[in-house]
Amino acid sequence: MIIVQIILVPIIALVMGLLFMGLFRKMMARIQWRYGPPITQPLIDIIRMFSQKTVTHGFMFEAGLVLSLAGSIVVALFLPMGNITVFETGGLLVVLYLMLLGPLGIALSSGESGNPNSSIGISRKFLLALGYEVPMLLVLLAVMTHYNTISLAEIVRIQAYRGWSFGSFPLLLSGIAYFLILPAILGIRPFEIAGAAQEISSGPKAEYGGKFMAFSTLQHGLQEFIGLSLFVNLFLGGGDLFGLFGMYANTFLGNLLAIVVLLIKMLLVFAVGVCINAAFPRFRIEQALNYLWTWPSLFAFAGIVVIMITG
Amino acid sequence: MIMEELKSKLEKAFGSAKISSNYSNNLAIELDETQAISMLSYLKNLGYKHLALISCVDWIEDNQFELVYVLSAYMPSDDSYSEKEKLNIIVKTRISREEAKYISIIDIFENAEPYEREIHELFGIHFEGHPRLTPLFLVLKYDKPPFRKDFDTRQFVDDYFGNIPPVE
Amino acid sequence: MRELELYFGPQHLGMVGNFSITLQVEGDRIVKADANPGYLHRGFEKLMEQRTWMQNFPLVCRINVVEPDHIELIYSMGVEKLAGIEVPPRGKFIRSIYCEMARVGSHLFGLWAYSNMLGFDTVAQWAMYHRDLLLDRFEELTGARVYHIYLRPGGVRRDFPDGFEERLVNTLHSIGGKVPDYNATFFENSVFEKRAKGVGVLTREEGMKLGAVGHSMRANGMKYDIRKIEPYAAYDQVDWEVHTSEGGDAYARLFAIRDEMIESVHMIFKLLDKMPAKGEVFTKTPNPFKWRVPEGDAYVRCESSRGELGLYMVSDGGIKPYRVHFRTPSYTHGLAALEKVLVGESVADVGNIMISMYVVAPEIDR
Amino acid sequence: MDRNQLVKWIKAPAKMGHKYSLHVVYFCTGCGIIEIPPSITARWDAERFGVIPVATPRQANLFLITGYVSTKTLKAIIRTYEQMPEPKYTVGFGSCPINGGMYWDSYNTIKKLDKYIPIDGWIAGCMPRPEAVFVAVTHLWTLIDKEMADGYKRYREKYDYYRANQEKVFGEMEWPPLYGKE
Repeated sequence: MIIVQIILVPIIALVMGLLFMGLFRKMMARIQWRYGPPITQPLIDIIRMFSQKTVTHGFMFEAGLVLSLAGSIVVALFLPMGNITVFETGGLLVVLYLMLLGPLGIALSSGESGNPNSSIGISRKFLLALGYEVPMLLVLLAVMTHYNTISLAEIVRIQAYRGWSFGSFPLLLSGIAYFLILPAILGIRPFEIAGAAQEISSGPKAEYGGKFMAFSTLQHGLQEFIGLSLFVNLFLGGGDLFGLFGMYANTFLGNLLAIVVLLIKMLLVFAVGVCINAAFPRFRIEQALNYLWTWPSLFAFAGIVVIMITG
Repeated sequence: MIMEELKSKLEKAFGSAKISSNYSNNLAIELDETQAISMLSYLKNLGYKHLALISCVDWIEDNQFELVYVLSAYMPSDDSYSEKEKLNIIVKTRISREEAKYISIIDIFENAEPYEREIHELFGIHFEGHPRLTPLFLVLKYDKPPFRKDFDTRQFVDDYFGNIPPVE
Repeated sequence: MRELELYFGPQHLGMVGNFSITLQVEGDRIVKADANPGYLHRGFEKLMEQRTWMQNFPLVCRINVVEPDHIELIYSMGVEKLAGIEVPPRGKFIRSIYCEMARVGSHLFGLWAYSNMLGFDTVAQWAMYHRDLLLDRFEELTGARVYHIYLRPGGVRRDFPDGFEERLVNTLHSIGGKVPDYNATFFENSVFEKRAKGVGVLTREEGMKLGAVGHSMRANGMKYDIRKIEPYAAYDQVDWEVHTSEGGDAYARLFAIRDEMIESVHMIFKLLDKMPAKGEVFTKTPNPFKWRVPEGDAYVRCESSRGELGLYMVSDGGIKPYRVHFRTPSYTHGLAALEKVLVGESVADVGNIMISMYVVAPEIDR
Repeated sequence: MDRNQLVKWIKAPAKMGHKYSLHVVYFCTGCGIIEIPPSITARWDAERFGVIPVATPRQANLFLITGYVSTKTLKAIIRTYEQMPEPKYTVGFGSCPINGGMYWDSYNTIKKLDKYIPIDGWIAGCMPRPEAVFVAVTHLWTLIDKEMADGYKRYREKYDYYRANQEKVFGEMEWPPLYGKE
């Protein structure tokens, strides 16, 4: 059974990642008074990229990308998918550490290419990560303290009978903090800084062509999946819909429904993200850090103080 | 009005200058090459601080290059317009075509830099005191600077890029 | 920290037009900027010496792609000045209306480029859409979307078609009706303010030293506008204002552009009201193949959407110009001022500054 | 348009991918670029057909050469073209790359672009309207379908010819030949 899960969960994650990207382009087009590409356009692009001949810049150029993609897939395995969590051990702490593998692999890979745009893009990426990691750690700490567990699956289960943490008082502040840094985690505007096409020729992706570009696109999709999934699981109750499907618990149908509910929630959150993306230009990196270290950090800090007091 | 004043003032200061105003708002001053620089700084002190253009004309029949400096004035205050800004002063001086060199006016007008660089490239005039007379526009090597009148573009195109259709 | 050499352009999403800047970068700061033009050099002024006065019209408009109309205007004005031709009153009004339409279109293009540079696709798409509506009117009037070749020495090529005024007013209303939307999404956007404020400052003193014109000066509070200083066409016959802003940075320049655009639309309405209903639109000129323009040399200038546009023209009394030299606003902005302003700024703001100063590459190279 | 025909996708995924994912190098080579923003934005919206501009040549597979090519630009064009991964397509946009157009006697623009890099199709006119870009894209689809868009193959096979022409203009070139002598 676990083998089926290990195969299925990454596939769902990848498909969702592509769907997010397709949806992103379609929604942006509609906001901009356009018809927009078909929702399958990212898949078409990836098919095209895989069939192109490419130039490699050395061993690390390839290995870094593989590391990044593999790292992201492993993270997806640690995240609860409805009622299923492939690897429950470790929980949030492991997720937190593995999430670094994605950017690290990209950095190693595009650093090898020697393109100055890439190196500027990477430095921006890490600075941005530095920016959102502070409030994110505080938020996770608050959640872990409140629920007295580090297991994500456990947190989702508790939310199913205690109510979503985004709606409950002590975690509300942390939830807001996480929501404020979500665009930075997803890398959408106003935080589309690392891959800013008009400034540094799409940054780390500048030297990727053909299959490398395809890998990095897939990795980007996974990154979005992970960011959204973490948010939904931590604050919006994961695959739970007010206990509506409680009677199907632990059946195949119940698991399926939970997954569907989770994905729909993610799509809704993502739609809000797209609207934010459409309404803002991008920050400069120091402005982004400035922003991330003020309001979200304040909310996160207040959140953890409240948790400490109320217990 | 202001043109007449300026004319008499300039005639007093520079006796040899030929000053004419054949067209409305244009004041053309012809000088010999030794005096043109001092004329430009004199005009700048009078308030004509905006160097609009440096141009060059190749008078091949006279065997001379003519350097043309066009000056005008910025407004003295923010929102009043006077006759002074209306005036375009064209300072012209001729230099020899064989030994084409002149003095750079970057010290007087900072934005002369790209203009002089361009003229150096397209006409082959050397400007003394210019910090970088590197190529600006062209990558090909031309046997003659291409804006000189004796540079035949059609012949060049024929040689370099293949045939061109017959014309005229 | 290690110094990097960064090529900004010519193949770069942040580069509008074929232009290149070589940047010396230390971390995210620019320590040296080296403008590298010439990718669009066609030697116009040389080519024009080999064509007759009228044959040059298709050439001159191609000097600036974004706004060919003012280049046509300046060339016509130059020929008129040398040959002593007067433009009939209705022709003058049509010229003014045509140039203001061009200014609005050009500024909308600039808004596209600028918001695109900040990664603000949404406003970029809107601006481009509205520019297209205006191009439809141009197409109706002149028969072409981009290169109109509508002006000629002595006036304009033909009169307005039937009902054109009404359709023009409708188009302008539909664009002007969206100004509140632009304000809400773009000009009052806090992120835009953060990105543009204090970036690319060109102070008044520095601007005067570097020969800055147009909205770069108007962003410093100086009402420097050739349309007021040396009125041409019909600009002295209607009431209008020069709008300025303070600060001299990209933010101020963008606001100067916006206000100028709105003023242009109002000016078109006023011009349409005051325009003589009937009359000639051009003065007859001699046979273009035999036309000899009298000997002389003159400098003419007009206010294009980017600033003072000048033309120095020499005629030796022949059927072809002896020498023409365009003084384009992008030339000093792009080569002299940009190199100074960019130093000390962040890499992220290169496109931001360049577009806010409105550097159009083909104008530099000619 | 056969983008929605699943059978074709299963039969020849690579070909269909190339057809419906044309990523354009964003390179404003000439004045033709003025009609590219309208065709990628709200009014015409080229993204409907999968045509979008991308930042670097590595990610692209279509090169729109928009307008006249001066010698300095030609150098950049060759470099950009050689960086693109195969298969790649080039379309000359406007009259000027075809035969020099109105710059036929200019000393700094090259006249016949297909002497220096292979071109798969031309769009005539000055300016071609945005609709012409779409016509060109649909023609390119047909060419890709029939495997006639083989510019990159020609470049590989007749590299000596192209390189000789390039060297005739520039003299010595700073970079080594892309394809070695076989």
